[in-house]
Amino acid sequence: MCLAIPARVIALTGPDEAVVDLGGIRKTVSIALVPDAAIGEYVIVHVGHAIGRIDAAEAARTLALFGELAAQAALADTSTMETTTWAR
Amino acid sequence: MCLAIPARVIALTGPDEAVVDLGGIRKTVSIALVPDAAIGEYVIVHVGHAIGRIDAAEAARTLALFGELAAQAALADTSTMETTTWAR
Amino acid sequence: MQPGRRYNFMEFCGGHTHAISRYGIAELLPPAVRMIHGPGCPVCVLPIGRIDLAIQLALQHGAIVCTYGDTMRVPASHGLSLTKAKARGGDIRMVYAATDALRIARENPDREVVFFAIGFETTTPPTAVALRDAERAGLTNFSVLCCHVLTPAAITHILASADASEGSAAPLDGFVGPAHVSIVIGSAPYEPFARAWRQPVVIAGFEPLDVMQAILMLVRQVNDGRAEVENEFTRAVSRDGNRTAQALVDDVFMPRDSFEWRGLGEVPHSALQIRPGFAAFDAERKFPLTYTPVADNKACECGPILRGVKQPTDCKIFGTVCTPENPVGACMVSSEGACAAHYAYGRFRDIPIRVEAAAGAAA
Amino acid sequence: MQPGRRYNFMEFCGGHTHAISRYGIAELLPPAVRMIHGPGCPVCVLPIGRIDLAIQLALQHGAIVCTYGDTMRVPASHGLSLTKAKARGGDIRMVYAATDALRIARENPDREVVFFAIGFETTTPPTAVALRDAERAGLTNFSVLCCHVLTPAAITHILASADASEGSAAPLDGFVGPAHVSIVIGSAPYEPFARAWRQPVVIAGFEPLDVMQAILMLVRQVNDGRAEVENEFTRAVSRDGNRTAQALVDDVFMPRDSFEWRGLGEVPHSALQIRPGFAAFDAERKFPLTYTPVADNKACECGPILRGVKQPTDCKIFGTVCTPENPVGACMVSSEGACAAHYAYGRFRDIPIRVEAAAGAAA
Amino acid sequence: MSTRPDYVRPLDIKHGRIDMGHGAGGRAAAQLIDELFARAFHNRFLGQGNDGACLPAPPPGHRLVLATDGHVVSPLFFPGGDVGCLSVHGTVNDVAMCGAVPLYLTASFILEEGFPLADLQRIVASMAAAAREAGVPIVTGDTKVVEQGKGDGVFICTTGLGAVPPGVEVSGANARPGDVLLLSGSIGEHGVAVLSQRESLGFETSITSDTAALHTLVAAMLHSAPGGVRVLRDPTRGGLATTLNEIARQSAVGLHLQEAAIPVLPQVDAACELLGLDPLYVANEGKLVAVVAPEAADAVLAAMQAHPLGRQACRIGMVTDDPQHFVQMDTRFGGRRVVDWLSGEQLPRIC
Amino acid sequence: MSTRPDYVRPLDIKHGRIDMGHGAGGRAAAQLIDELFARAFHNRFLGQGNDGACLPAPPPGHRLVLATDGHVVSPLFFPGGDVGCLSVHGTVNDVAMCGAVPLYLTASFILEEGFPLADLQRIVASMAAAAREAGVPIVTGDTKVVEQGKGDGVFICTTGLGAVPPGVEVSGANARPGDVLLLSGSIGEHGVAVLSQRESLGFETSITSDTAALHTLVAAMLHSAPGGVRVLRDPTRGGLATTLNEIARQSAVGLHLQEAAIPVLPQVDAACELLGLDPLYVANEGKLVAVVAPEAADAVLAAMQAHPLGRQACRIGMVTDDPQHFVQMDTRFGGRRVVDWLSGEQLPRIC
Ligand code: SF4
Ligand code: SF4
Ligand SMILES: [Mg+2]
Ligand SMILES: [Mg+2]
Ligand SMILES: [Mg+2]
Ligand SMILES: [Mg+2]
Ligand SMILES: [Mg+2]
Ligand SMILES: [Mg+2]
Ligand SMILES: [Mg+2]
Ligand SMILES: [Mg+2]
Ligand SMILES: [Mg+2]
Ligand SMILES: [Mg+2]
Repeated sequence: MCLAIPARVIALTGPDEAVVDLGGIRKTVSIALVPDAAIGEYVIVHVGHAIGRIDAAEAARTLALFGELAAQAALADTSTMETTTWAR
Repeated sequence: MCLAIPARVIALTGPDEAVVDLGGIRKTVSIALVPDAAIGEYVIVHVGHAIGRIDAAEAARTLALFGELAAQAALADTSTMETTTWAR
Repeated sequence: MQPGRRYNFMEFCGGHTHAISRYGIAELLPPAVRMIHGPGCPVCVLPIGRIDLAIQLALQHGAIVCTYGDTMRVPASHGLSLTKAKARGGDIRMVYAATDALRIARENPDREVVFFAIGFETTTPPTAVALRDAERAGLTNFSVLCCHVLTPAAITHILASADASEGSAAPLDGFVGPAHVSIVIGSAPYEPFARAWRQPVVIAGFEPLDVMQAILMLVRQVNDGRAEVENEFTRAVSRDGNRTAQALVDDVFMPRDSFEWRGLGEVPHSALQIRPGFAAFDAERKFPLTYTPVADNKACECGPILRGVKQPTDCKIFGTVCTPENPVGACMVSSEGACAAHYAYGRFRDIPIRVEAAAGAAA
Repeated sequence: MQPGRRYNFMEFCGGHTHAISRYGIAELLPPAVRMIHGPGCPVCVLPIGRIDLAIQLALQHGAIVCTYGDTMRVPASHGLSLTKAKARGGDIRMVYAATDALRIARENPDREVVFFAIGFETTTPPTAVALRDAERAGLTNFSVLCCHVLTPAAITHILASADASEGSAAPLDGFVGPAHVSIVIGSAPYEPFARAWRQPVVIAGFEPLDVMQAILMLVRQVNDGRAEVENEFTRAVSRDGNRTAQALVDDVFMPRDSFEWRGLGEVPHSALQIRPGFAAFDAERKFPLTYTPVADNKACECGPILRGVKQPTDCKIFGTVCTPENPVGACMVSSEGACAAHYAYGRFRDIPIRVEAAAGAAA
Repeated sequence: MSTRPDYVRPLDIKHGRIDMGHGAGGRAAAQLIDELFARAFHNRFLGQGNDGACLPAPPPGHRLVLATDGHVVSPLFFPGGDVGCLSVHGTVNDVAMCGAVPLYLTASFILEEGFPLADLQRIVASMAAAAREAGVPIVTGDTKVVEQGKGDGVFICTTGLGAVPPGVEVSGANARPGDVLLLSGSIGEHGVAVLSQRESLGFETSITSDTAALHTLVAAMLHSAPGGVRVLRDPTRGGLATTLNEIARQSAVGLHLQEAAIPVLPQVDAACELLGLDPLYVANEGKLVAVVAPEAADAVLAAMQAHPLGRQACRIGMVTDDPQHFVQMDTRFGGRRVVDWLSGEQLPRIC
Repeated sequence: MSTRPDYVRPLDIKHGRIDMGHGAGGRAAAQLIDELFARAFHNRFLGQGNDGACLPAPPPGHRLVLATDGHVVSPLFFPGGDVGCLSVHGTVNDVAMCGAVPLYLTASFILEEGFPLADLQRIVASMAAAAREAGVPIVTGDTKVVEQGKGDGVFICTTGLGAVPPGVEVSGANARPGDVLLLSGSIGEHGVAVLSQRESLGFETSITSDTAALHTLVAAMLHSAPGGVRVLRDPTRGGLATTLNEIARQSAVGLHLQEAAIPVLPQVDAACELLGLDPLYVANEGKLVAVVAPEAADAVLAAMQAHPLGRQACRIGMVTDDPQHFVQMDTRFGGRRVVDWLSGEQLPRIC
């Protein structure tokens, strides 16, 4: 439930409106629910609305934690798989 | 202008309404303009309305006259043409 | 037939034009008899401005415009026609009868439905029936854009202009009178002008033999020096016509002071309008429409052709720029228009049938 | 992990269900950890009667019904669904955002446009924005059929039924808390029931690593005997949530006394309705609709599955009569429904991969 | 065409309707193909289940013919046929008009969301019967679904592949002055049968569409006078008048018709008068016109008259030398006129 | 296709629109065909002007392949292509996926009244360019016009005829356990490019459709390892997932994929996340998947990578023995799951 994705604000285009970038695609979204979102900031987008923001410091912390977890659990032996430059 | 065709009344189906037969096809038409059209009578049909009636005696007279005219004018030497049973 | 004499007859009615072309009757007539195509095709005489009104109703006012198939291809302003306006999103529907337009109005209570009514006295009574029925049913979304025109007024106008200036109208020796119009109005209405302008009139049926017979009767009148109204179509036409139809038309319609005809210009008392009692069903009152007369294409000779002064082949663009596929003038639109009929049926005349010598077999 | 101990965790949220299935996470967990799919797919919990209302609006009231793609295939009464109602002529349009429904209302001023609004606290604020904007714009042809539901009420209900009767609900050892719902409501609302029912809660993001990490954190709480609200998703979730969103929702919506959830039955204070001040935009007031509860298909185990008591494979018709192509119960509709997720992603478990001996090459 | 995946409940043909899922290429689409199309059209080529059908080639010396037509008739069902059999006959005939033996058909369906499965099944059954009767299997196909209001029930595009035996040379360009024009039967029935079902024109008639596959008639004609048949064409849209104008233009000749020789059923004539149409411009779907060498005319005509679909065959005119490529006609009244191309649509007229 | 009758004024491509007359089979239809279609597609077969095209047969020993597809994409123009080139590529590819050399195409157009002639010309030009580039001429065609609201601009049904050289045996039924699965490049671009243009979803992206004719790639593959290519298929509607399920079912095998090996452009991934779609189910129009014998895999892969349309080709999995014919996948997270058929339509989701 509640498909939402982080996207970077790249332009403020009107009252309550911003353009966000998400992996190279751009979409105009409503920022009525995060009115003080700033350019460069990451927001979480759901059904065309930014519903929250991402805390950069916390994100870095989580990333580090994931690194640990991955090491711990040896989740997948990806080294045996063929990958390409754009493998998702 | 004013494409209209003679058709025979074969049923009176409602106030101002009759079914006419025209060379084997049947169509419901308005008889609002010839309210006293009777079954068996020929009417002249235009845009879905009977607009007049055909006088049987006069029609016979015209037919006879056409016979004369055709003979007089030798209009077409149809004897040399191939015809079929349903040539129009 | 009197040797050396020429006979110029006008068939007023497009139906006769069609019969003459379709059955190749012109070919069968003696060379001394020339048939002149009159303005009796209601589509041909409809001025551009009236079609523009119908297109306005569809494109600007969002109305469903119902119309007979004949009017679909008539050229209007801006390169449009009802067919092209339909392709541009206008809700334009071909109907076979005025009552179909009523049905469409009943089926679309939240849309305005306008019946674009054209035609002579034959087609007017069915429109009157539709208006009467719409009033009885209390329909509020149905109206009629009335373009019904009157035959006697047009004939009088043609004779008047022939009288007024030699050469600007054809020297006429007589008229083939309309078949189906006369069923409704009877033969009496032709009597005044037959008398006044000393013109023989023979009302004829639409079968090719009717037309041949009527021409024969006209030749006889001319030879006898008579100018009477004769009736070849006695099987359907009486002196009085259809009184029921006349009464109903009179209930619903009244004459206009004047009406524009393509090719004839403004002709007084030549058309009908909807009576004030039926104003609620009159599209010209119901919608904010303004009629703008539009000049015909300069090259087009429809006017002189409709007045009987010229023939289609006199038009510089006949068959080249103006063709049934791209009609410039109205005479090219309906297959009964003088130009279309000549284009479709008459062009062979310059081309004899040749079969190579080797090919002797039968056909 | 404590030897011999079993850990039963419910992921409330369908997004977590999806992540677990799509990335094959269940396979990677130690056998002692069992994940129970909760009722956190808003499509799955939507009762038939609410979809029937939306279909009524389209087919009986002629409204344009706008809805998120997720609801299109949900089975309704009489073998219908929104997809099938559309095929029967209903004007039903998939939108990506509530604001698209507003645009459609503006573009169709002579049609009624209803937004069929579903979703948890994540999706409610965008609907609130649409209602606020509709009011500001003075739209008179736009309304919302509100089916927004509340997460804490549902979790409380599950815990209450687990408490009330052993066996009728699963013995739970903790919750993976919703990611995006929590962005809006914050982590505080989970605290009361974590305390009251002594249940550990870990709010998790939707990346597979988020889920793994959250499960690890739950295991630690259980092992430590703690029952706290922890937040794995600190990068987006705060204790207070999005105050702006909460305020707007509060302006426009208020709790319902009770709302039917598929599988859970009537749950008190578990959904929102539109406030009287916005009554003009409330489809339930604007149209003469009566809600008729409809019993689920008898064979369907969606209820127990949503309550965490059963698993998809416990349903007799799973994968035979009930498939994603012909969903019987709601859990088979959305790919995040517990049954659909298991059908699409989980069926391989009984089938080991076999490659013929001859074929030794790489893959 | 794809193979059967693991769906369980059969299609509800009686109450079901086409929805967008049937066109999405997944399980619903595969089920529709299997239970409706493949079942009806069943043949070994269709059963291959690949992106196309792999087929044996005709014997050496044959040339190939490809013909394609979209079928968009409204209403879909009309007296004497429906869009299904029409889509088989229309393309089989186009292949045959090239002098070829029709071998295989392909069928591409564009279905409108909401179309009743029961109607689709009727159409598919009619199509299957027509293909079976013609002996030309439907070897591959496609199904697309468009939203309601973006289609009109069913459109069917068929393509036919045929083989021209050595020695056969038939083309619209081959008519020569002196050649004889043959017509296989009365004209206008298809168009009138379809018009009779239109709500706003509606009239009752016993006229049925003449829709039929003409390839066996063509085979008999070609066999009766090797090399004698120069042009074959089926006067469909635009009617006999338009087809003859095409031939005149393509062969750079004139044509000279005898109106009295052209058979028209009285009911067709009556319907045309009622609607202000000319039967010469009304569509046929089971008639052909042939241009034959004068010395072959008798033999070809006899072969036609001996075939059930050519019993009323007749001579209707001849090919002439005419730099303007006019089609002219001696009217049954004895006059002469040009028979022109159809202009625009042929619309019912009031005057 | 017909020859030029005596109309005079050229089509007004700039301002004109399709009206019902363009489909009536008369002079307007002939003009549209001549000035728009025939002019763009020009080739000697089309120029024959008959009911079908008469074509030379392939050399003895070849089998024939027929494939057909209707093209109904909305919007008609999308980044990287339009319905015109798509209708060429789609059918050329289906012919190629049967192991055949595509030789000829037919095209059947269903036009909606009111469609701008300028747009039609753009589409036809794109189609002509695609056919020319592929070296596969459009040899015959058809045009129908439907009333406004009964079509959707332009539908194009194309049929392709090809020839399978002796020795080539390619079919969806030929996969065997142990065979290797190859994919010619990244997936999902076509579907995402089309979706990006839909009003209600609209997003900006530099993704363009991958639409392309794959027959030269196929030729290179077949040449690289005679007999080694067992199955070829283009993962169009329903995406890679559906295509693989078709192969599994048809060959009665299982398939085992490595998710990490399947190339997806980051933008495609992002768009799919935004819309709640799975790239495995998104349509492609210029990609193919091949099942090859294990001993041929290296050679075929090398041949693909040497071709411009296969530079990113890779192994994505293998064929297994599975009585349930499941497609399974090792996820990039290390788990395992079933990759099922597409159910219904793939609709954008919010949750
Ligand atoms: S040919 Fe055309 S332009 Fe000339 S008079 Fe006739 S209708 Fe008018
Ligand atoms: S398989 Fe279907 S019927 Fe059974 S519980 Fe799941 S959704 Fe309900
Ligand atoms: Mg054809
Ligand atoms: Mg055909
Ligand atoms: Mg043909
Ligand atoms: Mg296909
Ligand atoms: Mg429709
Ligand atoms: Mg295909
Ligand atoms: Mg294809
Ligand atoms: Mg394919
Ligand atoms: Mg065709
Ligand atoms: Mg449309």
